[in-house]
Amino acid sequence: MKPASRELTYAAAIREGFAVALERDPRVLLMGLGVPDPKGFFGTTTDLQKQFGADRVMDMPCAENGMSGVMLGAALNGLRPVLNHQRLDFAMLSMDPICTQAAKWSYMFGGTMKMPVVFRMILGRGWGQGPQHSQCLHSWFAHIPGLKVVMPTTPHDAKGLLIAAIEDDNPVVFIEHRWLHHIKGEVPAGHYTVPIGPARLARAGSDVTIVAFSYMVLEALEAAEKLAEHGIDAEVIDVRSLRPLDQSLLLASVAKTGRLVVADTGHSTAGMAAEIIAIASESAFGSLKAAPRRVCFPECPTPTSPTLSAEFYPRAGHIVAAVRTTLQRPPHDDDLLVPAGAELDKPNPAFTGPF
Amino acid sequence: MKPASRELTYAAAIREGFAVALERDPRVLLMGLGVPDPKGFFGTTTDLQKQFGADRVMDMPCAENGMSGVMLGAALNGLRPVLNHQRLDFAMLSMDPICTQAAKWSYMFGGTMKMPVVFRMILGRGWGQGPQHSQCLHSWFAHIPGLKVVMPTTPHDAKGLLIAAIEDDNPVVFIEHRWLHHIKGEVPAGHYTVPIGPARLARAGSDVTIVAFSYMVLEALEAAEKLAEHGIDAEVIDVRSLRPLDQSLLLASVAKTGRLVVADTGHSTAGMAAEIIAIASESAFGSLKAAPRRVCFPECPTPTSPTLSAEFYPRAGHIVAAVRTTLQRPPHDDDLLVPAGAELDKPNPAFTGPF
Amino acid sequence: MLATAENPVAASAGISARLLESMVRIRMVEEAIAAHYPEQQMRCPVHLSIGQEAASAGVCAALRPDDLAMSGHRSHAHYLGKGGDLPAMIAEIYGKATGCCQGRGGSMHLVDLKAGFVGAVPIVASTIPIATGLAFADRQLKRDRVTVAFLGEAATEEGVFHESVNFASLHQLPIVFVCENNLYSVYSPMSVRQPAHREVWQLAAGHGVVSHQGDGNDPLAVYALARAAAAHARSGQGPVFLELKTYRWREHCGAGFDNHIGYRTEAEYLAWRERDPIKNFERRLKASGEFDVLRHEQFKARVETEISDAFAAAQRAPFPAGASLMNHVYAAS
Amino acid sequence: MLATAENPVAASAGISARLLESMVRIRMVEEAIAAHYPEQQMRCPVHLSIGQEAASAGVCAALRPDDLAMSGHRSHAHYLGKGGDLPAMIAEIYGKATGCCQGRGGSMHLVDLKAGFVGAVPIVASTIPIATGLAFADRQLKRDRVTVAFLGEAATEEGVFHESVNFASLHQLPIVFVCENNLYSVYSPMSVRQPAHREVWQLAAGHGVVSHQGDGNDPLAVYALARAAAAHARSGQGPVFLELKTYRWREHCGAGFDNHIGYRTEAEYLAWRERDPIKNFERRLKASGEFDVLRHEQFKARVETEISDAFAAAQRAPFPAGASLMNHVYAAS
Ligand SMILES: Cc1ncc(C[n+]2csc(CCOP(=O)(O)OP(=O)(O)O)c2C)c(N)n1
Ligand SMILES: Cc1ncc(C[n+]2csc(CCOP(=O)(O)OP(=O)(O)O)c2C)c(N)n1
Ligand SMILES: [Mg+2]
Ligand SMILES: [Mg+2]
Repeated sequence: MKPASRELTYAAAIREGFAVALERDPRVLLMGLGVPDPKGFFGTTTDLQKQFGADRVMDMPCAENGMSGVMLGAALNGLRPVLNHQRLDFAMLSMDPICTQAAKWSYMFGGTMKMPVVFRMILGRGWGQGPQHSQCLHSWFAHIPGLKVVMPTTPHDAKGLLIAAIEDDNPVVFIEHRWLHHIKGEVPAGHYTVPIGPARLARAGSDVTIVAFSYMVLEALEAAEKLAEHGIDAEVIDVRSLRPLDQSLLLASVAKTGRLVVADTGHSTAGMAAEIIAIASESAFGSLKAAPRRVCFPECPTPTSPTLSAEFYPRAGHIVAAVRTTLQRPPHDDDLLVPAGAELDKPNPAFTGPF
Repeated sequence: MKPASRELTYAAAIREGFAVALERDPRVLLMGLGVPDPKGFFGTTTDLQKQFGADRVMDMPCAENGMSGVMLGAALNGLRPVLNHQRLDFAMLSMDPICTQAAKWSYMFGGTMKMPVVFRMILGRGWGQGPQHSQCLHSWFAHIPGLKVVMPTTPHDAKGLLIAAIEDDNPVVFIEHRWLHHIKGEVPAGHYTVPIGPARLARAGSDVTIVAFSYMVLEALEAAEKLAEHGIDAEVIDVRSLRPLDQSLLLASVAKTGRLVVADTGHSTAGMAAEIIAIASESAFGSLKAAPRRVCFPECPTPTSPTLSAEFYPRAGHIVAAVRTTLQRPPHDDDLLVPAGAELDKPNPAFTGPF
Repeated sequence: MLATAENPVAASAGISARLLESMVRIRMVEEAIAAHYPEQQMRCPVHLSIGQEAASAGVCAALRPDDLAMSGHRSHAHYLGKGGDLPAMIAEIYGKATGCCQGRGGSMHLVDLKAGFVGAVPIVASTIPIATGLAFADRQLKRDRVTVAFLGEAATEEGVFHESVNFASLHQLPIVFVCENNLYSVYSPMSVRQPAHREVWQLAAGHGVVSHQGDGNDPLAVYALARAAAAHARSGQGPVFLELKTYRWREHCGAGFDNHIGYRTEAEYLAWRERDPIKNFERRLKASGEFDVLRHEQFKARVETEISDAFAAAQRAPFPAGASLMNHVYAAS
Repeated sequence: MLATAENPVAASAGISARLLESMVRIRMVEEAIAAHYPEQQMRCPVHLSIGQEAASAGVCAALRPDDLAMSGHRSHAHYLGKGGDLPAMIAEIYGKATGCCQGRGGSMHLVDLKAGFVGAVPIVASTIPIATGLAFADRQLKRDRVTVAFLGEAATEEGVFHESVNFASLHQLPIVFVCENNLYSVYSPMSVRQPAHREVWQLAAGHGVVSHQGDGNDPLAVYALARAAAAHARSGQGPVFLELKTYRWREHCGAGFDNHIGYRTEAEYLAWRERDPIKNFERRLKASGEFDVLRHEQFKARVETEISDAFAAAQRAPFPAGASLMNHVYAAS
């Protein structure tokens, strides 16, 4: 029997995923700066401490490296901890525990130990988050064998992948884009998981394959709508899991369309978009009819000023333009037009600052 | 007038590069665990402290993160420091100062400040360096705008790029492979630089382009020799600089050969090899005659046991096999044969342990 | 307004008035930011120092203009106290091309090298080792400057704080670590972050560093501690750590008040408002007859104008051109 | 050999003999590794604990078998002291499939969960927070175990040490930090790494943690400190830090002696050899009549056999199959 579904925001779906996991398994523990605070971590942890107690939903010292190590020890010794970072940038202080330790313990100790830990990170964007609160380094984690890396796009997948991550016996890096938190979608009640690995066909199409993940799936779907107006039928694949990566859906799509555009919410050089293009080039070379294209951040840090950040972030229009190129169609001047009054630096329409 | 040339080992070339830089510019400072010690950092810093004084060639506390930050402050305030890490793995404790700070200061402070700092890292391999002393994360650094990343292969380039890195007003990540230190080559005496950026044509050829960097260039050249025996004429490009990356040499070569194999001394997923394939696919699509191929680490941590590490590290034979595939030639069983008595876990033939 | 190298603040004549004026100016700037913030034209996070002005005023008054300072996310007060350019700061918060970072940084990335304010970044504790490096370079290059690292008490929880203090202690560097302990890290009280049975200053003392705790709302007390600390550091006797007890009045980030959301009590807040560093100091100066009403009113009027000019200029100023996006990724060598 | 939970070592009868035997066994294993190392069959770095045996023997004798321990690059002694499986360790150093990590780890990655030795890694200080996490989980799950984090004095320079100690102090976790201060980090003396004017134990004291310094070459002194520390931690009174002064005899990494290369003096080395923890303890036991020659000789003979059996088995054992390369990258859920 399929569990009942309701519309929930992505943030509420995350919160519900936590509640389900905390309810089902007394070993689950939530840790992180501000996890129990009144703002509820963008609404993703609201009241969980009240519900499950201060022993299971905890704040911590501002010490990302040490606390990551503490989580590993806790995971080895009977808990299933989730360490929450309000920004991925803060987790960069803990690359040793995440990548040198957690990712390697199962392997290097010959399978004697399991490391059921989740590192949850939020990608910042907009309202002057600037160079140090909006780094998108999912590709770093995807580079490391021993980690699993997921970046859900929909509320449904957010909850299901979060529960799957918590139930996984391996370290999982769970990455959310700040601009997804207010997005609404169908979410089954109760317990369910979305398996870590398989990609999702977000839109079927026949002319071009657009591969994206996380927030960029929304831009890709918007691009597909615009392209449809021009008679171009785009397929959109939501990767969901960067490691392990579902090559089969991707390759099948490229085999069908022969054209590939990859939209990444991060830098291009040695990033996931390069990986997806490399996979297609290696394994679907014969199907490719034209050069594939990447839509990524420009190769500079994120600027703070709204005019510069508007210039910095790729949008649906950039994807449309890339699709035109790969279809060898002429460029359209208005692809990159910003509608008058659009506020490109707000996470959601209701946002008024400050964070 | 070209300066006189002699044969030097790579380690001696590095040492000479340091000596030249220290001699010419009183602001240059060398810092690092063991930099002044009797073993001389694999012979790359031997006696430099004696020659230039304990104020300029210094040991430090075991505190990579803090000391990286200290180097940034020193660079902002009149010095030109080089922070030396015996293993890249140790530098992973300092991703914040390197990638969130150093890489972004010029940009985010609107060009008011320069950050002339070099982070030197050695890639470990062999003799049980194992999962935590042999991580090759050059692709992480290459992913970050604001950094420059070089990986010289020859003694000539090691010295010339080291001096260029020290003289650069930007943060440069200088990565050496432990297995290059004993390699000999022509090295001009005195001061010279190799510009950061241009790649090097290591071997001209017409049938296939092999792109490699650092130690893998040696394996690529060996592969080219073997391929020549089979009538296959391989071109070998030594990338030297991962960021900025010289696309023109690469694309010109692919335009000529139509076939591409990339040999990386690191993991494949979202790594430099993927980047190079993506560039070729995007910008030389019409020239490519067959699917390009990657020769990278298998997707597991580095194992310690000699039998497993022999299985782990790709060699010339793997490149040969990849070339055969891209040329649609049948595989040869003996490509991957290891000659009897070969010791695949030694940095150099004279090595007897322990480190 | 700040002392020059030729006329060091060591001469304490007029110091009280200067401390008061420095605090008042910071307060007025921060209040102006708070007032304008809801207009949604400063489109970046802002962390105000209202209630904590004595730390910046007292410490910076004890420094020479060529001394250096760095800070973190909550840096407006330190930038201004050190003599940073006000219009460049306001323009930066507005994201304008005339900002001190040409709009690339925003409120959390201030810089004014002419004033010796070397920079601020929002990654907690990340400027602490960088400031230590500034002091290290000054020592290596035999300059007699002092560097101040401003930090919040949460920054002492980051390992890099300890790595920096160890290195400063090892090499006896000319640095003063100034920790404003305002009891909170965002909404997290000390009780969930640090053991109740030790004080923050003891951490630095454990590294063999001269450490003091002081009333961070008393500008004269701060000034006295900072003067002694700067002299100590400048004379080659090594680093000093100062823990200054204080309190932030408004929300962690943004312009409003947020006691109602429940992470701290209204009573606690009101008790600290009683300890307003400016009002109390004014009262003290009045009592001792050191308060010159006229001069003070004139000062405030001047600052009022200075501030409204800065805001007007910032609002008028152009945004950075989109085409400049890729400028300054690398410095030309 | 180690006490069982039913028969805790708290009963001090026989403790001296046990301490001596534990030290002697560690020394004999390490000497055997040193003797075989030049054969080039142990193809990984090894960091020997010869000269430092008292720390492991004294601390581990104060623990229950179900207590936990972690270590770093120099972990043989801790693994053996905690009751780790000798043949599995030797096989691991030989890179064999029968090793405790199936050859994937080598000397720097030992594990024996049955013995409560949870793991060792060569990144300096990286197991300190992990050990703190073990203690945290035990506290959360209301188990009365104690965890010991073995570390060198250089590990106290890493920020993560402080982050761990702060957390342990905050939550009063059942953990004992055991720091073997052997004066060197590879070839670097204390003088280039830590300020001369403070002791290592003071760092932990700064965090409000009960801290002691002791003679790391006196197994009974270590045992007494460790017993008190374990009792303190187990009873919920919080963490304890022990600084044990000691000295490594051989080179940092490898089997040889290296005083001649110049980073330390022969005189210093000889002075510390005089303080041989084993010889001195034997002498003391002889003087007090507690030394049972026969028993000791029999013990050594048994260990001799145990060791040569372990080496023979390791040498005989198969290498892991190349085809197993990709096993265990992920645990099956
Ligand atoms: C490394 C890191 N972790 C977490 C954060 C999120 N954060 C921003 S400000 C802040 C509070 C810092 O508190 P404190 O140092 O006491 O300064 P205060 O805000 O009280 O002035 C935190 C945790 C951050 N910016 N950087
Ligand atoms: C993070 C890190 N930095 C540097 C090293 C290199 N290294 C290996 S062992 C060692 C010495 C550590 O000294 P100490 O902690 O005192 O232990 P000891 O070797 O004296 O037992 C160092 C610096 C490392 N392994 N990890
Ligand atoms: Mg605070
Ligand atoms: Mg030591």
